[in-house]
Amino acid sequence: MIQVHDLHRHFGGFRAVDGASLTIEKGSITGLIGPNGAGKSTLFNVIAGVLKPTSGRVTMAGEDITGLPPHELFHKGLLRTFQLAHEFSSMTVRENLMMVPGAQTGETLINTWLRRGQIRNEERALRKKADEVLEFLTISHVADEKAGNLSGGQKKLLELGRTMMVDARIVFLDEVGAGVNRTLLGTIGDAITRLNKERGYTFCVIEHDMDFIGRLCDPVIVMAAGNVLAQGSADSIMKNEAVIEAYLGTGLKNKVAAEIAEETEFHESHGAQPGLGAEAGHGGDGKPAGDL
Amino acid sequence: MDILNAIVTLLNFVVIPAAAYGAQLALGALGVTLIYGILRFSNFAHGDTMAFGTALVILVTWALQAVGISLTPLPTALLALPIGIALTALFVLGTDRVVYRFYRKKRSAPIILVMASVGVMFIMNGLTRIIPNIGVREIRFDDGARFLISVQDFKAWTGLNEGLSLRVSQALTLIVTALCCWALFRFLNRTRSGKAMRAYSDNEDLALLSGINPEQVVRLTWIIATALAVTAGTLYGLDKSFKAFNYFQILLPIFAAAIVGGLGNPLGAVAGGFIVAFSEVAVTYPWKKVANYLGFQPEGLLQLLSTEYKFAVSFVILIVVLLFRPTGLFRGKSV
Amino acid sequence: MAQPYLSATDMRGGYGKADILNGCTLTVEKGQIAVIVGPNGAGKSTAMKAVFGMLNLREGAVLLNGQDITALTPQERVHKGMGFVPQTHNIFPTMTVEENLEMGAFIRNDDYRATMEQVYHLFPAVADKRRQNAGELSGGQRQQVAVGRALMTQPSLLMLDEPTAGVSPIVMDELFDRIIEVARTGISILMVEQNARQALEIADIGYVLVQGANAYTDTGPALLADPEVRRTFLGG
Amino acid sequence: MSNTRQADGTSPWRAPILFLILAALFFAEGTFRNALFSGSWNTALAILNMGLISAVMALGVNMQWGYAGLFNAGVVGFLALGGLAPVLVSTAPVEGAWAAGGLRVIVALLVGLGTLVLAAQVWRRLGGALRLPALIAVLVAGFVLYRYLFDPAVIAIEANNSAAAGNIGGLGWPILLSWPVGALFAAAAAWGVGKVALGLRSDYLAIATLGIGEIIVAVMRNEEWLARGVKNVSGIPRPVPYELDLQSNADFVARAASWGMDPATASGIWVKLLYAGLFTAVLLLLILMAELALKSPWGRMMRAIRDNETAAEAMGKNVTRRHLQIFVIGSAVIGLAGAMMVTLDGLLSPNSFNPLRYTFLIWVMVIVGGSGNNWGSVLGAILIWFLWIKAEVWGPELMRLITAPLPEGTIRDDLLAGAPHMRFIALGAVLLLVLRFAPRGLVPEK
Amino acid sequence: EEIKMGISLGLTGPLESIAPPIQKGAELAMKEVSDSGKLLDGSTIAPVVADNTCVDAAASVAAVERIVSEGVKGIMGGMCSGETIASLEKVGVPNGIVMISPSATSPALSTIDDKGFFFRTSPSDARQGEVMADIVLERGIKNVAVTYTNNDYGKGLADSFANAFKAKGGNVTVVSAHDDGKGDYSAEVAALAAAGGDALAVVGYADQGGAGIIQGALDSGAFETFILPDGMVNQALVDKFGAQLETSFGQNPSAEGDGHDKFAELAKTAGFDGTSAFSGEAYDAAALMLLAMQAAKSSDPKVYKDKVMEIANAPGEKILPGELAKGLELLAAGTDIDYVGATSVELIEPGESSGVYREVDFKGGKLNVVGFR
Ligand SMILES: Nc1ncnc2c1ncn2[C@@H]1O[C@H](COP(=O)(O)OP(=O)(O)OP(=O)(O)O)[C@@H](O)[C@H]1O
Ligand SMILES: Nc1ncnc2c1ncn2[C@@H]1O[C@H](COP(=O)(O)OP(=O)(O)OP(=O)(O)O)[C@@H](O)[C@H]1O
Ligand SMILES: [Mg+2]
Ligand SMILES: [Mg+2]
Repeated sequence: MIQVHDLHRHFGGFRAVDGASLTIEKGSITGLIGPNGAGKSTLFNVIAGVLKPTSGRVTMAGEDITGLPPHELFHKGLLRTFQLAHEFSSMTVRENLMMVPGAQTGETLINTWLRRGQIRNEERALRKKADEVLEFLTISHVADEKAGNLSGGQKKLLELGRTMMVDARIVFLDEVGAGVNRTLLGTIGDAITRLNKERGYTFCVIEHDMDFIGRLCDPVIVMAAGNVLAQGSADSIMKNEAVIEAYLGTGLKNKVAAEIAEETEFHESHGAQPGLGAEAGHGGDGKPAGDL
Repeated sequence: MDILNAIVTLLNFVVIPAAAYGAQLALGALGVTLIYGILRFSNFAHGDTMAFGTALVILVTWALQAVGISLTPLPTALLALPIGIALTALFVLGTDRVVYRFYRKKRSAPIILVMASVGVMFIMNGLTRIIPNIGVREIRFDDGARFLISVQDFKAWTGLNEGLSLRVSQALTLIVTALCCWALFRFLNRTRSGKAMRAYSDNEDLALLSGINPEQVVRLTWIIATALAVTAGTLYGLDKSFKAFNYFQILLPIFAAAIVGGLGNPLGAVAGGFIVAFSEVAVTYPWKKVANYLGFQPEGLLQLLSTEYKFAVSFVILIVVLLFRPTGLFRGKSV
Repeated sequence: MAQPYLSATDMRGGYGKADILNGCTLTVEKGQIAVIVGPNGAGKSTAMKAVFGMLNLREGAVLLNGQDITALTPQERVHKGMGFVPQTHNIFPTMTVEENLEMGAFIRNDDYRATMEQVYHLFPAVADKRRQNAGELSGGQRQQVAVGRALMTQPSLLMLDEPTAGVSPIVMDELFDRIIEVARTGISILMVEQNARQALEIADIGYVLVQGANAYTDTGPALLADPEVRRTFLGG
Repeated sequence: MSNTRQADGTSPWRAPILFLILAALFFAEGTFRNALFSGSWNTALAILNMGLISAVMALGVNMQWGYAGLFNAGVVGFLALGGLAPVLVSTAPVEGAWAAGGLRVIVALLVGLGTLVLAAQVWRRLGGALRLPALIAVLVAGFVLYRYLFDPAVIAIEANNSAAAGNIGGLGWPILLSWPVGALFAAAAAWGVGKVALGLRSDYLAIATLGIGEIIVAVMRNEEWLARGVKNVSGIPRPVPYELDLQSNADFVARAASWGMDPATASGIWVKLLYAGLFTAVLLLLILMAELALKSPWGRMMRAIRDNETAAEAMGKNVTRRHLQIFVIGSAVIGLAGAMMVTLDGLLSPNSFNPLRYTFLIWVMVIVGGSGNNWGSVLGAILIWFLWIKAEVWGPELMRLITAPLPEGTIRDDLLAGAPHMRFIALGAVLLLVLRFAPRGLVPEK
Repeated sequence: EEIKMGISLGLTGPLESIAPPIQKGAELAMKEVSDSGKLLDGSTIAPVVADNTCVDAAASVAAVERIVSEGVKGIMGGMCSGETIASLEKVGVPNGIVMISPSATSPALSTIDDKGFFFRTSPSDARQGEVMADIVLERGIKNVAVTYTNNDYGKGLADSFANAFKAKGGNVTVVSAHDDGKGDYSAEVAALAAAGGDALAVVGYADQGGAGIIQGALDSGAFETFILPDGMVNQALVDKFGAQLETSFGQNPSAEGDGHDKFAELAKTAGFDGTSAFSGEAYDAAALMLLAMQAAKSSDPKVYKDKVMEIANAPGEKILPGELAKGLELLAAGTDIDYVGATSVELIEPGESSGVYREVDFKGGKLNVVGFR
């Protein structure tokens, strides 16, 4: 789906991304991990058109998309979330979602004067969809709150919610999990899996939570110092010496990591809270992900 | 010899006047930039602070002269300056207490503070003009020597065709500006209070959590900015003459200077001041005379643009600079 | 038993009309680590702010070392020995990393260089960037600077709002190790965590906050062992 | 702890009540004669008319700032451009001007424009070492050709009856036609400016537009061939009858008498009412369109862009295009107001276009009214304009009040001599008071 | 009866510093008439002041509208041409109020359709340009640089001077504008110096940009001789530059005889500078309206407007400043007068000063009158 060829992005003399080459397969949920400052977010930003690469190329389904502005990428089906939440702070949470879909009739100035009826219908549909997403993310009670007043985690959820408002081909998630309650994160993971399986979205996920990565992602790409350090299945990565050295560490972590292995099973067998989107297996009835 | 004449002409008509004017703008821009950097709004009352402060300095100067104190050959106003600064600072702190603090506490958008400063500007504008004996008049208060080098003397010494003049006020301006910049830099980058000010400007809440007293930072900012403003105003008044209206007019180039250098960046303010001044003078300068000395006999004046457009020229340069460096030469902030 | 070092009892209050905190109580003994967990929007950060005096309480009192500090400003609380790392906006972006740390030591009059070295030792990635503006750091690096800044204060009560959000596992381990170490020196720690299982491992006391009120309170391991808590709040 | 901007609920009655108060102020100005009010409907309506035009200006600024967060500090420039339209469209043609070089000037301007377009193309298309030399060559050649065509034509036009004319004159078309043309002028300039400068952020955009505004005004002042420069154009046609014609119209005089008014007063009021009607119609139409747009997905998108450009861009909104769109539209509205103002004044006087009056005062209007809210801008505009004018009387009155307890003597005389400047103090004080009690504007954005 | 008389000036704004002496000049005449008790059987005059800001047409209209609604019988003003045109067209003419401007010199005002309500005591720029060119040439100066204040007065006078000067065989090296109230004039001075010339004609205001230009030129040694027209010739300039103006000269409209001096004296007693720009014109403007009322035996502007030209011009007894009481008496007795006033008023159609100029120089650091033309 996405291919990155020998990508460089330098800040002054500092090489944040230093010749990275990688491939995100169509239909995969690719994990991207690496120490702080490895260049993951920078890589995202270059792919998503926020930063211009110093050199190198990015292609999407064979088409060169290097340096295209974000809004064009959006219309090609490339969506992303921000590591530091970028909500529209003085708009309500619902409006934050409703503004996402492109090609709304009411976004053309002339139409706002001449085609009121059509706009009203579209708005009704949009509103319904937004409410469903909010429901799914467990934040419907703040639907009419200004987004700037949300808690840190709620903002993260909103960030994710925006990608659920439209049909995307590929979604880049930059640490959606940081600051999100782990139970909810489990549900989000389920949603990602479903979107991937049922709608064919491709995902690329940056996370530091190895539980999440391990449960969701295949393959996992490890970055360090602006370059790809390792690549493979989650299991193989967690055993990789270099990765443990640079990223996972051996301290307290090991204990927890061991635990995680167990937990994963535990979680999958128990499922999430009722009403919060059933697990992948259930085939869900009319609730969130399927509808989004 | 002709080369020398050409150089002297340039010095006399372009370099020295532009440098002095640039230094005046720079001093003003420093104050604007400081307020912007730390209190995060564009202070429109700055020009009128300059005028108000200078008016007070003049009153004090007269009082000093009346009791027979003077500072010849330097202007007496220099003696009066600290008193003027202190009085103006008191007034400005008063405006902060009555006006700005409220919005700060409410965390209003910067534009609200800008508008409040417009209100303060109107008030100071009026106050300056109703000060008895100052008002709308044009006042000269530059006692002491006027010239370091005068045209006649220079011609006599050197035997050149062209003269060169350097006024005391020009020299003073340049020296004082350099001193102020140096001091401000050291202060901001080396001292605890300076760093506290920068911290406050970066993240007010976190500054609070670090034990910085925000009100103290704000006070200090106002005092320094006022000192810069009154100094700038006094030097400007010494060099030209005092007229309240002109101080309002000079606000525009001051803002231009602060912004082209990068708002909130002191180094930028200084650079900006000189860029604006030099572009105004140099781009509209007719090179005919210089060319004559260099052996060319052009028909026209060799003027790129007529002086009517001098202000426009400096803005064009400014826009071009901004297009290539969108936050100013020295990377300023933007709200 | 002597009264706890920090005791914030029955706090009620919020931002606008509706209360966010509905009778939340938090106490920390000297040298203890207290961890708050709970769903997003439960009011954890709000509770932290309330303890630090950045939110007007309608009801409830905050006692530090037996002294009532409910009426003090945040700044005065800093001088009383409280340090705080907020969840967001927790660095000075246009100051260098080093200056950020210096600002942490703003109220200290002694020589803080040793502490700074310790911080750099703890976060080597940040040490490499000490002359760089903190705003240019990656998300995880910022978080490290933020925690480092609070450590510089050498507070007697350290409050951390999600210190490990976005930091890599290896740094997280280091951080938790360091927090244990800090607590051993007699400093009380109050932190909010979403990496709840790791945090509760080391917690002397854990609070589960739901809708601004205490839902469960117990020792960390005990909470970890409670299946209900695990399922609904700790992600299984 | 982020921005604790609290939604202080504003009563839905707030706007209507404030408009009522404003109406009461005008009513008082029209009827009561005392130290504060003039008691003349002529005065009240004169203030109202300019207030309505200011409201149009404020709407334009509000579109740019309130909807999209674009800080346009060059209001005066776009206003001046709009003001050019009545002169070029509606004044009588100047005899001999076109023959002297009208066509040549137009060709020269086209050559100038063509040069710029060509230069841009060269810059975009060519690469490598050839790029810069080619660009310079194009620019220099274009400039020389431009000056070759332009200068003699201008000299000829300006020499043509220089005391009374000296410009190319107008087309003699109806004055109302010049209003949309004024909007077009401003829009065209805004398009060019926007293409170049809209990449800049907040205050930097402000200074760029401030500069452009100054440049436009400088051009209008110094290009005499265009509209007589500083020599002013007066006697611009009106869309309403002249008072003197009314006064000599027997019907009108009779009607005035039946109303118990003398013809002079009645004719003044009638003419002003006609103006007021025209301006109100324009204003209401603009508000209607603006409100419809603002209360639809378009408005939502604009607010999103204002809030967070990066995120809006990532959500597929073409921020640059939208900024350009709203910048052009807002400037067009400002230009329209400029044309309306020159029509009302009957005079184009480029020296009067100073940024304090036509940029910052308009900004004050928008902010005091409540940025982002169309009705707020209108309210702010009319109110601030009213105060701006009344401060002329209230300021000195205030001074008289302050100095009353002082003994007769020089200090008191000195202070009274400065009384006209109390205008600014009074205005500043009112501005601060309004901002204090309504920090987000009188009618804040919801 | 108390007669209200309007005074409309830019008390705030770019020309605020020259407005007060103008206001005082007008008020002096009104007070003189009032105190004499001879106008229309003992009527008194109450001045009503309006601040027209000089640059803002709308504000000016509103201000003048206000004083008209207060019932003024005539207006001394406006001050700047643009604003004067606006208030005249929109208020003065429709309401039938006489306006006499002391300082608006735009040629547009000569051709404006004023229905006979507008006069000005300042002469047309065109005439002064001729006079000025003659003076310069007679002094043997052939090369001059010209700078003018960038408004209709400056532009108009500079153009007419430059044209006349060239037509008479002189050479103009450059004509460039300067703006009033700007921070710095280095660029302008540099440009003028580069263009060169034996003298610099400064068409501006003595306490505005004009002085800035002279200061800059003197300091940098660019020019020593300045040619100074009416806006520049006054005591303030002499006070400021003194002996530095040794070789400079100029002209301003003034009566042969003691009108000017007498006014200056009166002003001094009243505590203001009567030589300040347009102060005398303002006195004359106010006096003309009041005398015309007396001649018409009515304070109704629609009536007395027809008398203004009559009393301003010969034949008749000459009336100087301070002699308004005498003028009123004569008029009451039906005797014709020829008002001379502070600026030797001589109105030509369509109601503006014909302009008698006195030539001055500044030898010995004083303002010396060297002749009239
Ligand atoms: N604007 C900038 N100027 C200078 N250096 C920068 C800038 N932005 C990022 N960097 C540097 O580039 C490196 C990579 O940053 P990036 O944000 O991509 O890291 P990351 O892998 O996302 O880390 P994290 O997991 O902490 O989010 C960091 O060392 C950072 O300091
Ligand atoms: N400034 C504010 N103004 C109004 N409401 C706010 C504000 N900040 C937070 N809230 C609301 O208060 C509630 C609690 O927020 P808080 O930040 O305390 O949650 P939290 O428990 O820290 O969540 P998280 O784990 O997501 O950080 C949320 O519903 C939020 O919408
Ligand atoms: Mg990152
Ligand atoms: Mg939180």
